[in-house]
Amino acid sequence: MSFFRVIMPATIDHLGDFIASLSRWLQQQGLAAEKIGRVQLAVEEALVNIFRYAYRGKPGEVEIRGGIVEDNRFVIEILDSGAPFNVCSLPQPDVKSGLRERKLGGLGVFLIRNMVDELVYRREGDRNVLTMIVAKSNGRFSSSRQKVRAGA
Amino acid sequence: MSFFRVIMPATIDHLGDFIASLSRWLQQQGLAAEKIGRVQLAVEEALVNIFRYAYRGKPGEVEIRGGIVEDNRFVIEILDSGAPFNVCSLPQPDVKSGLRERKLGGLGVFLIRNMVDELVYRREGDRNVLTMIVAKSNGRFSSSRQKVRAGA
Amino acid sequence: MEIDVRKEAQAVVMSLTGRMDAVAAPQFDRTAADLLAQGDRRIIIDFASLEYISSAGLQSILALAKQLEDSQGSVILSNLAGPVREVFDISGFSLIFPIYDRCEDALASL
Amino acid sequence: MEIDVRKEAQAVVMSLTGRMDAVAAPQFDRTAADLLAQGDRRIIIDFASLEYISSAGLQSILALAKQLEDSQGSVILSNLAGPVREVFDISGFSLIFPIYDRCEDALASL
Ligand SMILES: Nc1ncnc2c1ncn2[C@@H]1O[C@H](COP(=O)(O)OP(=O)(O)O)[C@@H](O)[C@H]1O
Ligand SMILES: Nc1ncnc2c1ncn2[C@@H]1O[C@H](COP(=O)(O)OP(=O)(O)O)[C@@H](O)[C@H]1O
Repeated sequence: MSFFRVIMPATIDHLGDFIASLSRWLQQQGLAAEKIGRVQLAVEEALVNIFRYAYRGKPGEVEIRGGIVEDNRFVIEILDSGAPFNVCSLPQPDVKSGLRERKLGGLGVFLIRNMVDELVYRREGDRNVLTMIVAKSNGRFSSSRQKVRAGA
Repeated sequence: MSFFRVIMPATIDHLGDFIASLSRWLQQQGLAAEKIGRVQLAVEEALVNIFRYAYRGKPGEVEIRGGIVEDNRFVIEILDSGAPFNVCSLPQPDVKSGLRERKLGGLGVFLIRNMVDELVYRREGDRNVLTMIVAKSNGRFSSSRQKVRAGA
Repeated sequence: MEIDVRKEAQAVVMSLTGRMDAVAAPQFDRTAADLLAQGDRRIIIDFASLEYISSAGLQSILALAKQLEDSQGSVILSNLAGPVREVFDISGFSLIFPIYDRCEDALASL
Repeated sequence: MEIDVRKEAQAVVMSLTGRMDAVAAPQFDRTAADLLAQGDRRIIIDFASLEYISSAGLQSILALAKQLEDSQGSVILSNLAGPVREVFDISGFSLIFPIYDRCEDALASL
Protein backbone atom coordinates (compact mmCIF):
# COMPACT_ATOMS: atom_id res chain seq x y z
CA MET A 1 0.00 0.00 0.00
CA SER A 2 1.54 3.24 -1.14
CA PHE A 3 1.49 6.14 1.26
CA PHE A 4 2.55 9.66 0.42
CA ARG A 5 3.48 12.60 2.58
CA VAL A 6 4.93 16.03 1.92
CA ILE A 7 5.61 18.75 4.46
CA MET A 8 6.73 22.22 3.41
CA PRO A 9 6.54 25.83 4.58
CA ALA A 10 3.10 27.43 4.29
CA THR A 11 4.05 30.07 1.75
CA ILE A 12 2.65 30.84 -1.67
CA ASP A 13 6.15 30.35 -3.15
CA HIS A 14 5.85 26.65 -2.42
CA LEU A 15 2.35 26.26 -3.89
CA GLY A 16 3.76 24.83 -7.12
CA ASP A 17 6.10 22.51 -5.21
CA PHE A 18 3.22 21.06 -3.17
CA ILE A 19 1.14 20.54 -6.30
CA ALA A 20 4.03 19.03 -8.30
CA SER A 21 5.03 16.62 -5.55
CA LEU A 22 1.49 15.38 -4.88
CA SER A 23 0.70 15.12 -8.59
CA ARG A 24 3.76 12.97 -9.17
CA TRP A 25 2.54 10.51 -6.57
CA LEU A 26 -1.02 10.51 -7.94
CA GLN A 27 0.36 9.81 -11.41
CA GLN A 28 2.52 6.95 -10.13
CA GLN A 29 -0.57 5.48 -8.53
CA GLY A 30 -2.38 5.56 -11.85
CA LEU A 31 -4.90 8.32 -11.33
CA ALA A 32 -6.11 9.66 -14.67
CA ALA A 33 -4.70 13.01 -15.80
CA GLU A 34 -8.15 14.60 -15.80
CA LYS A 35 -8.71 13.62 -12.17
CA ILE A 36 -5.25 14.79 -11.18
CA GLY A 37 -6.24 18.18 -12.57
CA ARG A 38 -9.32 18.21 -10.33
CA VAL A 39 -7.29 17.27 -7.27
CA GLN A 40 -4.80 20.00 -8.14
CA LEU A 41 -7.56 22.57 -8.17
CA ALA A 42 -9.05 21.39 -4.86
CA VAL A 43 -5.63 21.29 -3.19
CA GLU A 44 -4.58 24.70 -4.53
CA GLU A 45 -7.75 26.30 -3.18
CA ALA A 46 -7.28 24.66 0.22
CA LEU A 47 -3.58 25.62 0.42
CA VAL A 48 -4.09 29.23 -0.61
CA ASN A 49 -6.78 29.59 2.08
CA ILE A 50 -4.45 28.08 4.69
CA PHE A 51 -1.60 30.43 3.73
CA ARG A 52 -3.93 33.43 3.70
CA TYR A 53 -6.49 32.83 6.45
CA ALA A 54 -5.28 30.05 8.74
CA TYR A 55 -1.72 31.37 9.12
CA ARG A 56 -2.43 34.96 7.95
CA GLY A 57 1.04 35.11 6.44
CA LYS A 58 2.75 33.99 9.66
CA PRO A 59 5.34 31.18 9.43
CA GLY A 60 3.93 27.69 9.55
CA GLU A 61 3.89 24.39 7.75
CA VAL A 62 1.41 22.37 5.76
CA GLU A 63 1.35 18.61 5.48
CA ILE A 64 -0.35 16.76 2.66
CA ARG A 65 -0.93 13.03 3.02
CA GLY A 66 -2.07 10.67 0.35
CA GLY A 67 -3.32 7.11 0.62
CA ILE A 68 -5.55 4.65 -1.20
CA VAL A 69 -8.41 2.77 0.43
CA GLU A 70 -10.58 -0.01 -0.97
CA ASP A 71 -8.19 -0.19 -3.97
CA ASN A 72 -10.14 2.57 -5.56
CA ARG A 73 -10.52 5.65 -3.42
CA PHE A 74 -7.74 8.22 -3.05
CA VAL A 75 -7.74 9.86 0.36
CA ILE A 76 -5.91 13.18 0.45
CA GLU A 77 -5.53 14.96 3.76
CA ILE A 78 -4.30 18.51 4.21
CA LEU A 79 -3.11 19.45 7.70
CA ASP A 80 -2.25 22.85 9.14
CA SER A 81 -1.62 24.26 12.61
CA GLY A 82 -3.35 27.57 11.99
CA ALA A 83 -6.57 29.04 13.32
CA PRO A 84 -9.39 26.46 13.61
CA PHE A 85 -11.82 26.72 10.72
CA ASN A 86 -14.37 24.32 9.38
CA VAL A 87 -14.29 24.79 5.64
CA CYS A 88 -17.39 22.64 5.31
CA SER A 89 -19.43 25.19 7.28
CA LEU A 90 -19.42 27.83 4.53
CA PRO A 91 -22.70 28.71 2.82
CA GLN A 92 -23.09 28.30 -0.92
CA PRO A 93 -21.76 31.35 -2.79
CA ASP A 94 -23.62 33.24 -5.49
CA VAL A 95 -22.90 31.50 -8.79
CA LYS A 96 -25.86 32.84 -10.70
CA SER A 97 -25.70 36.61 -10.85
CA GLY A 98 -24.24 38.67 -13.68
CA LEU A 99 -21.25 40.95 -13.95
CA ARG A 100 -22.63 43.93 -12.05
CA GLU A 101 -23.98 41.98 -9.07
CA ARG A 102 -21.14 39.47 -8.80
CA LYS A 103 -18.87 39.99 -5.84
CA LEU A 104 -15.19 39.18 -6.05
CA GLY A 105 -14.06 36.14 -4.06
CA GLY A 106 -15.84 33.35 -2.29
CA LEU A 107 -15.41 30.64 -4.94
CA GLY A 108 -12.45 28.67 -3.55
CA VAL A 109 -14.23 26.31 -1.15
CA PHE A 110 -17.10 25.96 -3.61
CA LEU A 111 -14.66 24.71 -6.24
CA ILE A 112 -13.10 22.28 -3.75
CA ARG A 113 -16.53 20.76 -3.08
CA ASN A 114 -17.14 20.34 -6.78
CA MET A 115 -13.80 18.71 -7.52
CA VAL A 116 -13.93 15.88 -4.98
CA ASP A 117 -16.34 13.11 -4.13
CA GLU A 118 -16.30 13.69 -0.38
CA LEU A 119 -15.00 16.50 1.80
CA VAL A 120 -14.65 16.12 5.56
CA TYR A 121 -13.24 18.56 8.11
CA ARG A 122 -11.99 17.65 11.54
CA ARG A 123 -9.88 19.26 14.24
CA GLU A 124 -7.12 16.92 15.46
CA GLY A 125 -5.11 18.24 18.43
CA ASP A 126 -4.00 21.69 17.37
CA ARG A 127 -4.36 20.94 13.68
CA ASN A 128 -7.04 21.40 11.03
CA VAL A 129 -7.43 18.29 8.90
CA LEU A 130 -9.29 18.53 5.62
CA THR A 131 -9.95 15.16 4.01
CA MET A 132 -10.73 14.87 0.32
CA ILE A 133 -11.80 11.60 -1.23
CA VAL A 134 -11.64 10.98 -4.96
CA ALA A 135 -12.63 7.68 -6.56
CA LYS A 136 -10.27 6.32 -9.16
CA SER A 137 -12.82 4.67 -11.41
CA ASN A 138 -15.01 6.82 -13.56
CA GLY A 139 -18.37 5.32 -12.72
CA ARG A 140 -18.34 5.96 -9.02
CA PHE A 141 -16.72 9.30 -9.48
CA SER A 142 -19.36 10.75 -11.73
CA SER A 143 -22.30 9.57 -9.74
CA SER A 144 -21.04 10.70 -6.36
CA ARG A 145 -19.92 13.96 -7.88
CA GLN A 146 -23.43 14.67 -8.96
CA LYS A 147 -24.58 14.06 -5.42
CA VAL A 148 -22.03 16.42 -3.95
CA ARG A 149 -22.84 19.09 -6.47
CA ALA A 150 -26.48 18.97 -5.74
CA GLY A 151 -25.83 19.28 -2.05
CA ALA A 152 -23.18 21.97 -2.24
CA MET B 1 15.15 34.06 11.09
CA SER B 2 13.93 32.00 8.17
CA PHE B 3 13.78 28.25 8.60
CA PHE B 4 13.00 25.78 5.87
CA ARG B 5 11.89 22.18 5.97
CA VAL B 6 10.69 19.70 3.41
CA ILE B 7 9.77 16.07 3.97
CA MET B 8 8.94 13.74 1.09
CA PRO B 9 9.12 10.07 0.15
CA ALA B 10 12.63 8.74 -0.47
CA THR B 11 12.14 7.92 -4.14
CA ILE B 12 14.00 9.05 -7.22
CA ASP B 13 10.71 10.39 -8.64
CA HIS B 14 10.77 13.11 -6.02
CA LEU B 15 14.41 14.09 -6.59
CA GLY B 16 13.38 17.07 -8.70
CA ASP B 17 10.71 18.10 -6.18
CA PHE B 18 13.24 18.12 -3.32
CA ILE B 19 15.70 20.17 -5.38
CA ALA B 20 13.03 22.62 -6.61
CA SER B 21 11.59 23.20 -3.17
CA LEU B 22 14.97 23.76 -1.47
CA SER B 23 16.22 25.95 -4.32
CA ARG B 24 13.19 28.19 -4.06
CA TRP B 25 13.95 28.81 -0.41
CA LEU B 26 17.65 29.42 -1.08
CA GLN B 27 16.73 31.91 -3.77
CA GLN B 28 14.29 33.73 -1.47
CA GLN B 29 17.10 34.00 1.06
CA GLY B 30 19.32 35.65 -1.51
CA LEU B 31 21.86 32.92 -2.20
CA ALA B 32 23.56 33.57 -5.56
CA ALA B 33 22.44 31.39 -8.48
CA GLU B 34 25.92 29.92 -8.87
CA LYS B 35 25.95 28.77 -5.25
CA ILE B 36 22.44 27.39 -5.51
CA GLY B 37 23.75 25.23 -8.35
CA ARG B 38 26.50 23.89 -6.08
CA VAL B 39 24.03 23.12 -3.31
CA GLN B 40 21.78 21.38 -5.83
CA LEU B 41 24.64 19.12 -6.86
CA ALA B 42 25.63 18.29 -3.27
CA VAL B 43 22.02 17.60 -2.28
CA GLU B 44 21.29 15.48 -5.36
CA GLU B 45 24.31 13.28 -4.66
CA ALA B 46 23.33 12.86 -1.02
CA LEU B 47 19.68 12.10 -1.85
CA VAL B 48 20.49 9.58 -4.57
CA ASN B 49 22.78 7.74 -2.15
CA ILE B 50 20.07 7.72 0.52
CA PHE B 51 17.47 6.33 -1.92
CA ARG B 52 19.91 3.74 -3.26
CA TYR B 53 22.05 2.69 -0.29
CA ALA B 54 20.42 3.86 2.96
CA TYR B 55 16.90 2.68 2.08
CA ARG B 56 17.90 0.24 -0.70
CA GLY B 57 14.67 1.06 -2.53
CA LYS B 58 12.49 0.34 0.53
CA PRO B 59 9.86 2.93 1.50
CA GLY B 60 11.09 5.74 3.66
CA GLU B 61 11.26 9.49 3.92
CA VAL B 62 13.92 12.15 3.67
CA GLU B 63 13.85 15.47 5.46
CA ILE B 64 15.84 18.49 4.32
CA ARG B 65 16.23 21.42 6.70
CA GLY B 66 17.62 24.82 5.89
CA GLY B 67 18.68 27.62 8.19
CA ILE B 68 21.02 30.58 8.26
CA VAL B 69 23.55 31.19 11.04
CA GLU B 70 25.76 34.21 11.64
CA ASP B 71 23.79 36.07 8.93
CA ASN B 72 26.04 34.51 6.39
CA ARG B 73 26.25 30.75 6.57
CA PHE B 74 23.58 28.49 5.12
CA VAL B 75 23.19 25.27 7.08
CA ILE B 76 21.51 22.49 5.13
CA GLU B 77 20.76 19.23 6.90
CA ILE B 78 19.63 16.04 5.22
CA LEU B 79 18.02 13.43 7.47
CA ASP B 80 17.10 9.83 6.72
CA SER B 81 16.07 6.81 8.78
CA GLY B 82 18.01 4.30 6.73
CA ALA B 83 21.07 2.21 7.48
CA PRO B 84 23.72 4.11 9.48
CA PHE B 85 26.51 5.34 7.26
CA ASN B 86 29.14 8.02 7.77
CA VAL B 87 29.58 9.61 4.36
CA CYS B 88 32.60 11.50 5.67
CA SER B 89 34.47 8.23 6.21
CA LEU B 90 34.92 7.46 2.52
CA PRO B 91 38.43 7.52 1.06
CA GLN B 92 39.29 9.88 -1.78
CA PRO B 93 38.37 8.34 -5.15
CA ASP B 94 40.63 8.14 -8.19
CA VAL B 95 40.26 11.40 -10.12
CA LYS B 96 43.54 11.18 -12.03
CA SER B 97 43.55 8.11 -14.20
CA GLY B 98 42.57 7.94 -17.85
CA LEU B 99 39.74 6.26 -19.67
CA ARG B 100 40.99 2.68 -19.48
CA GLU B 101 41.83 2.69 -15.78
CA ARG B 102 38.88 4.76 -14.61
CA LYS B 103 36.27 2.81 -12.74
CA LEU B 104 32.61 3.70 -12.95
CA GLY B 105 31.10 5.28 -9.83
CA GLY B 106 32.50 6.59 -6.61
CA LEU B 107 32.32 10.30 -7.44
CA GLY B 108 29.13 11.32 -5.62
CA VAL B 109 30.48 11.96 -2.13
CA PHE B 110 33.64 13.47 -3.60
CA LEU B 111 31.51 16.03 -5.45
CA ILE B 112 29.54 16.80 -2.28
CA ARG B 113 32.79 17.59 -0.45
CA ASN B 114 33.86 19.91 -3.23
CA MET B 115 30.59 21.81 -3.41
CA VAL B 116 30.26 22.83 0.23
CA ASP B 117 32.44 24.63 2.75
CA GLU B 118 31.92 22.12 5.55
CA LEU B 119 30.47 18.65 5.69
CA VAL B 120 29.61 16.96 9.00
CA TYR B 121 27.96 13.59 9.63
CA ARG B 122 26.23 12.57 12.83
CA ARG B 123 23.85 9.86 13.94
CA GLU B 124 20.85 11.27 15.84
CA GLY B 125 18.51 8.67 17.32
CA ASP B 126 17.71 6.35 14.46
CA ARG B 127 18.52 8.94 11.82
CA ASN B 128 21.53 9.85 9.72
CA VAL B 129 22.10 13.61 9.65
CA LEU B 130 24.37 15.09 7.03
CA THR B 131 25.10 18.78 7.58
CA MET B 132 26.36 20.95 4.75
CA ILE B 133 27.49 24.50 5.37
CA VAL B 134 27.80 27.04 2.58
CA ALA B 135 28.86 30.64 3.13
CA LYS B 136 26.81 33.27 1.37
CA SER B 137 29.56 35.81 0.77
CA ASN B 138 32.09 35.06 -1.88
CA GLY B 139 35.24 35.79 0.09
CA ARG B 140 34.71 33.23 2.84
CA PHE B 141 33.31 30.73 0.45
CA SER B 142 36.32 30.64 -1.85
CA SER B 143 38.88 30.50 0.89
CA SER B 144 37.21 27.76 2.91
CA ARG B 145 36.43 25.89 -0.26
CA GLN B 146 40.11 25.77 -1.07
CA LYS B 147 40.70 24.34 2.39
CA VAL B 148 38.12 21.62 1.96
CA ARG B 149 39.38 20.74 -1.45
CA ALA B 150 42.93 20.35 -0.25
CA GLY B 151 41.75 18.12 2.57
CA ALA B 152 39.27 16.08 0.56
CA MET C 1 1.66 31.08 -17.28
CA GLU C 2 2.62 33.04 -20.37
CA ILE C 3 0.58 35.97 -21.61
CA ASP C 4 0.81 37.01 -25.23
CA VAL C 5 -0.71 40.41 -26.06
CA ARG C 6 -1.75 41.19 -29.63
CA LYS C 7 -3.39 44.46 -30.61
CA GLU C 8 -5.96 44.15 -33.39
CA ALA C 9 -8.07 46.93 -34.90
CA GLN C 10 -11.21 45.98 -32.96
CA ALA C 11 -9.71 44.73 -29.69
CA VAL C 12 -6.68 43.54 -27.77
CA VAL C 13 -6.21 39.77 -27.62
CA MET C 14 -4.61 38.30 -24.48
CA SER C 15 -3.63 34.69 -25.15
CA LEU C 16 -2.94 32.68 -22.01
CA THR C 17 -0.64 29.66 -22.00
CA GLY C 18 -0.03 27.18 -19.18
CA ARG C 19 -1.48 27.41 -15.69
CA MET C 20 -3.35 30.37 -14.23
CA ASP C 21 -2.94 29.62 -10.53
CA ALA C 22 -2.68 31.88 -7.49
CA VAL C 23 0.97 32.58 -8.29
CA ALA C 24 0.27 33.46 -11.92
CA ALA C 25 -2.88 35.56 -11.44
CA PRO C 26 -1.08 38.73 -10.24
CA GLN C 27 0.90 38.65 -13.49
CA PHE C 28 -2.40 38.78 -15.38
CA ASP C 29 -3.51 41.70 -13.19
CA ARG C 30 -0.36 43.66 -14.07
CA THR C 31 -0.70 43.05 -17.80
CA ALA C 32 -4.38 43.99 -17.68
CA ALA C 33 -3.59 47.19 -15.73
CA ASP C 34 -1.04 48.13 -18.42
CA LEU C 35 -3.64 47.68 -21.14
CA LEU C 36 -6.20 49.79 -19.27
CA ALA C 37 -3.56 52.48 -18.76
CA GLN C 38 -2.91 52.43 -22.52
CA GLY C 39 -6.58 53.14 -23.10
CA ASP C 40 -7.59 49.69 -24.34
CA ARG C 41 -11.28 49.04 -23.66
CA ARG C 42 -12.12 45.86 -25.54
CA ILE C 43 -10.20 42.78 -24.43
CA ILE C 44 -10.51 39.26 -25.79
CA ILE C 45 -9.03 36.60 -23.54
CA ASP C 46 -8.09 33.51 -25.52
CA PHE C 47 -7.85 30.24 -23.56
CA ALA C 48 -6.72 27.94 -26.37
CA SER C 49 -3.43 27.13 -24.61
CA LEU C 50 -4.53 27.45 -20.99
CA GLU C 51 -4.63 24.07 -19.29
CA TYR C 52 -5.58 25.06 -15.74
CA ILE C 53 -7.36 27.84 -13.88
CA SER C 54 -8.18 28.26 -10.19
CA SER C 55 -10.38 30.74 -8.35
CA ALA C 56 -7.53 33.27 -8.26
CA GLY C 57 -7.62 33.32 -12.07
CA LEU C 58 -11.39 33.71 -12.12
CA GLN C 59 -11.18 36.67 -9.72
CA SER C 60 -8.57 38.39 -11.89
CA ILE C 61 -10.76 38.09 -14.95
CA LEU C 62 -13.86 39.26 -13.07
CA ALA C 63 -11.96 42.25 -11.64
CA LEU C 64 -10.83 43.27 -15.13
CA ALA C 65 -14.37 42.97 -16.50
CA LYS C 66 -15.75 45.09 -13.65
CA GLN C 67 -13.20 47.83 -14.34
CA LEU C 68 -14.02 47.79 -18.04
CA GLU C 69 -17.75 47.94 -17.43
CA ASP C 70 -17.31 51.24 -15.63
CA SER C 71 -15.78 52.67 -18.80
CA GLN C 72 -18.12 51.11 -21.36
CA GLY C 73 -15.55 48.48 -22.33
CA SER C 74 -15.90 44.70 -22.36
CA VAL C 75 -14.19 41.36 -21.85
CA ILE C 76 -14.90 38.56 -24.35
CA LEU C 77 -13.66 34.98 -23.99
CA SER C 78 -12.64 32.51 -26.69
CA ASN C 79 -11.50 28.89 -26.95
CA LEU C 80 -12.80 27.78 -23.56
CA ALA C 81 -12.51 23.99 -23.36
CA GLY C 82 -11.70 21.05 -21.13
CA PRO C 83 -11.00 21.60 -17.44
CA VAL C 84 -10.88 25.38 -17.84
CA ARG C 85 -14.33 25.40 -19.41
CA GLU C 86 -15.58 23.22 -16.57
CA VAL C 87 -14.41 25.71 -13.94
CA PHE C 88 -16.17 28.53 -15.81
CA ASP C 89 -19.35 26.46 -16.00
CA ILE C 90 -19.38 25.38 -12.35
CA SER C 91 -18.75 28.89 -11.07
CA GLY C 92 -21.40 30.40 -13.31
CA PHE C 93 -18.72 32.51 -15.00
CA SER C 94 -19.87 31.17 -18.38
CA LEU C 95 -23.02 33.25 -17.88
CA ILE C 96 -21.16 36.46 -17.11
CA PHE C 97 -19.12 36.74 -20.31
CA PRO C 98 -19.72 36.52 -24.04
CA ILE C 99 -17.91 33.32 -25.15
CA TYR C 100 -16.88 32.43 -28.69
CA ASP C 101 -15.45 29.15 -29.94
CA ARG C 102 -12.59 30.80 -31.79
CA CYS C 103 -10.69 34.04 -31.33
CA GLU C 104 -11.56 35.12 -34.89
CA ASP C 105 -15.26 34.76 -34.11
CA ALA C 106 -14.82 36.99 -31.07
CA LEU C 107 -13.05 39.59 -33.21
CA ALA C 108 -15.70 39.36 -35.93
CA SER C 109 -18.41 40.01 -33.34
CA LEU C 110 -17.03 43.49 -32.63
CA MET D 1 17.08 17.14 -20.23
CA GLU D 2 16.59 17.19 -23.97
CA ILE D 3 18.88 15.30 -26.32
CA ASP D 4 19.18 16.40 -29.92
CA VAL D 5 20.93 13.91 -32.23
CA ARG D 6 22.46 15.15 -35.48
CA LYS D 7 24.35 12.86 -37.82
CA GLU D 8 27.27 14.53 -39.62
CA ALA D 9 29.67 12.92 -42.10
CA GLN D 10 32.49 12.56 -39.55
CA ALA D 11 30.51 11.91 -36.38
CA VAL D 12 27.21 11.99 -34.54
CA VAL D 13 26.58 15.10 -32.45
CA MET D 14 24.51 14.70 -29.26
CA SER D 15 23.47 18.16 -28.03
CA LEU D 16 22.29 18.18 -24.43
CA THR D 17 19.88 20.81 -23.10
CA GLY D 18 18.80 21.41 -19.51
CA ARG D 19 19.79 19.30 -16.52
CA MET D 20 21.58 15.95 -16.65
CA ASP D 21 20.66 14.61 -13.21
CA ALA D 22 20.10 11.08 -11.90
CA VAL D 23 16.61 11.05 -13.44
CA ALA D 24 17.81 12.22 -16.87
CA ALA D 25 20.96 10.08 -17.16
CA PRO D 26 19.13 6.84 -18.10
CA GLN D 27 17.60 8.71 -21.03
CA PHE D 28 21.13 9.50 -22.23
CA ASP D 29 22.05 5.82 -21.82
CA ARG D 30 19.15 4.75 -24.01
CA THR D 31 19.93 7.25 -26.76
CA ALA D 32 23.61 6.27 -26.67
CA ALA D 33 22.72 2.57 -26.86
CA ASP D 34 20.58 3.28 -29.93
CA LEU D 35 23.49 5.05 -31.62
CA LEU D 36 25.88 2.17 -30.84
CA ALA D 37 23.31 -0.27 -32.23
CA GLN D 38 23.15 1.80 -35.40
CA GLY D 39 26.91 1.40 -35.80
CA ASP D 40 27.94 4.93 -34.84
CA ARG D 41 31.46 4.99 -33.43
CA ARG D 42 32.40 8.66 -33.18
CA ILE D 43 30.23 10.72 -30.87
CA ILE D 44 30.57 14.40 -30.09
CA ILE D 45 28.69 15.50 -26.98
CA ASP D 46 27.90 19.19 -27.10
CA PHE D 47 27.26 20.89 -23.75
CA ALA D 48 26.40 24.40 -25.03
CA SER D 49 22.89 24.26 -23.55
CA LEU D 50 23.50 21.99 -20.55
CA GLU D 51 23.27 23.91 -17.33
CA TYR D 52 23.77 21.16 -14.76
CA ILE D 53 25.40 17.75 -14.47
CA SER D 54 25.74 15.39 -11.51
CA SER D 55 27.78 12.22 -11.00
CA ALA D 56 25.05 10.15 -12.67
CA GLY D 57 25.65 12.13 -15.86
CA LEU D 58 29.40 11.70 -15.61
CA GLN D 59 28.98 7.93 -15.23
CA SER D 60 26.75 7.73 -18.29
CA ILE D 61 29.32 9.55 -20.40
CA LEU D 62 32.18 7.43 -19.05
CA ALA D 63 30.25 4.24 -19.70
CA LEU D 64 29.65 5.27 -23.31
CA ALA D 65 33.31 6.14 -23.81
CA LYS D 66 34.40 2.78 -22.38
CA GLN D 67 32.08 0.92 -24.75
CA LEU D 68 33.37 2.93 -27.71
CA GLU D 69 36.99 2.36 -26.78
CA ASP D 70 36.48 -1.37 -27.11
CA SER D 71 35.44 -0.82 -30.71
CA GLN D 72 38.06 1.80 -31.71
CA GLY D 73 35.50 4.61 -31.45
CA SER D 74 35.69 7.79 -29.40
CA VAL D 75 33.79 10.39 -27.44
CA ILE D 76 34.68 14.05 -27.92
CA LEU D 77 33.27 16.92 -25.89
CA SER D 78 32.51 20.50 -26.94
CA ASN D 79 31.27 23.74 -25.37
CA LEU D 80 32.06 22.79 -21.78
CA ALA D 81 31.61 25.89 -19.63
CA GLY D 82 30.38 27.21 -16.29
CA PRO D 83 29.22 24.78 -13.60
CA VAL D 84 29.31 21.81 -15.98
CA ARG D 85 32.95 22.52 -16.84
CA GLU D 86 33.72 22.78 -13.13
CA VAL D 87 32.30 19.32 -12.44
CA PHE D 88 34.41 17.89 -15.26
CA ASP D 89 37.51 19.63 -13.89
CA ILE D 90 37.01 18.59 -10.26
CA SER D 91 36.36 14.96 -11.16
CA GLY D 92 39.36 14.79 -13.48
CA PHE D 93 37.00 14.00 -16.37
CA SER D 94 38.53 16.91 -18.31
CA LEU D 95 41.67 14.79 -18.59
CA ILE D 96 39.86 11.71 -19.92
CA PHE D 97 38.26 13.28 -23.01
CA PRO D 98 39.35 15.45 -25.93
CA ILE D 99 37.58 18.80 -25.39
CA TYR D 100 36.96 21.49 -27.99
CA ASP D 101 35.58 24.98 -27.47
CA ARG D 102 33.07 24.68 -30.28
CA CYS D 103 31.26 21.78 -31.88
CA GLU D 104 32.62 22.74 -35.32
CA ASP D 105 36.16 22.50 -33.97
CA ALA D 106 35.44 19.00 -32.69
CA LEU D 107 34.07 18.00 -36.10
CA ALA D 108 37.05 19.56 -37.90
CA SER D 109 39.41 17.53 -35.74
CA LEU D 110 38.11 14.27 -37.17
N1 LIG E 1 -8.41 27.74 6.08
C1 LIG E 1 -9.22 28.80 6.40
N2 LIG E 1 -9.09 29.39 7.61
C2 LIG E 1 -9.88 30.43 7.95
N3 LIG E 1 -10.82 30.95 7.15
C3 LIG E 1 -11.01 30.40 5.94
C4 LIG E 1 -10.23 29.30 5.51
N4 LIG E 1 -10.64 28.96 4.26
C5 LIG E 1 -11.64 29.82 3.95
N5 LIG E 1 -11.86 30.69 4.95
C6 LIG E 1 -12.90 31.74 4.97
O1 LIG E 1 -13.90 31.38 4.04
C7 LIG E 1 -14.07 32.40 3.06
C8 LIG E 1 -14.37 31.80 1.68
O2 LIG E 1 -13.21 31.16 1.18
P1 LIG E 1 -13.10 30.85 -0.35
O3 LIG E 1 -14.32 30.12 -0.78
O4 LIG E 1 -11.82 30.16 -0.61
O5 LIG E 1 -13.12 32.28 -1.09
P2 LIG E 1 -12.17 33.54 -0.92
O6 LIG E 1 -10.87 33.08 -0.33
O7 LIG E 1 -12.02 34.06 -2.29
O8 LIG E 1 -12.89 34.47 -0.02
C9 LIG E 1 -12.80 33.22 3.11
O9 LIG E 1 -13.00 34.55 2.70
C10 LIG E 1 -12.40 33.10 4.56
O10 LIG E 1 -13.06 34.08 5.32
N1 LIG F 1 23.80 7.09 2.37
C1 LIG F 1 24.60 6.01 2.19
N2 LIG F 1 24.31 4.87 2.86
C2 LIG F 1 25.08 3.79 2.70
N3 LIG F 1 26.15 3.74 1.89
C3 LIG F 1 26.49 4.83 1.19
C4 LIG F 1 25.74 6.02 1.30
N4 LIG F 1 26.30 6.95 0.51
C5 LIG F 1 27.35 6.37 -0.08
N5 LIG F 1 27.49 5.08 0.34
C6 LIG F 1 28.56 4.15 -0.08
O1 LIG F 1 29.65 4.93 -0.53
C7 LIG F 1 30.00 4.58 -1.87
C8 LIG F 1 30.45 5.80 -2.65
O2 LIG F 1 29.36 6.66 -2.89
P1 LIG F 1 29.45 7.73 -4.03
O3 LIG F 1 30.69 8.54 -3.80
O4 LIG F 1 28.19 8.51 -4.05
O5 LIG F 1 29.62 6.95 -5.39
P2 LIG F 1 28.70 5.80 -6.06
O6 LIG F 1 27.34 5.93 -5.49
O7 LIG F 1 28.77 6.10 -7.51
O8 LIG F 1 29.37 4.50 -5.70
C9 LIG F 1 28.77 3.91 -2.43
O9 LIG F 1 29.08 3.00 -3.45
C10 LIG F 1 28.16 3.24 -1.21
O10 LIG F 1 28.75 1.99 -1.01
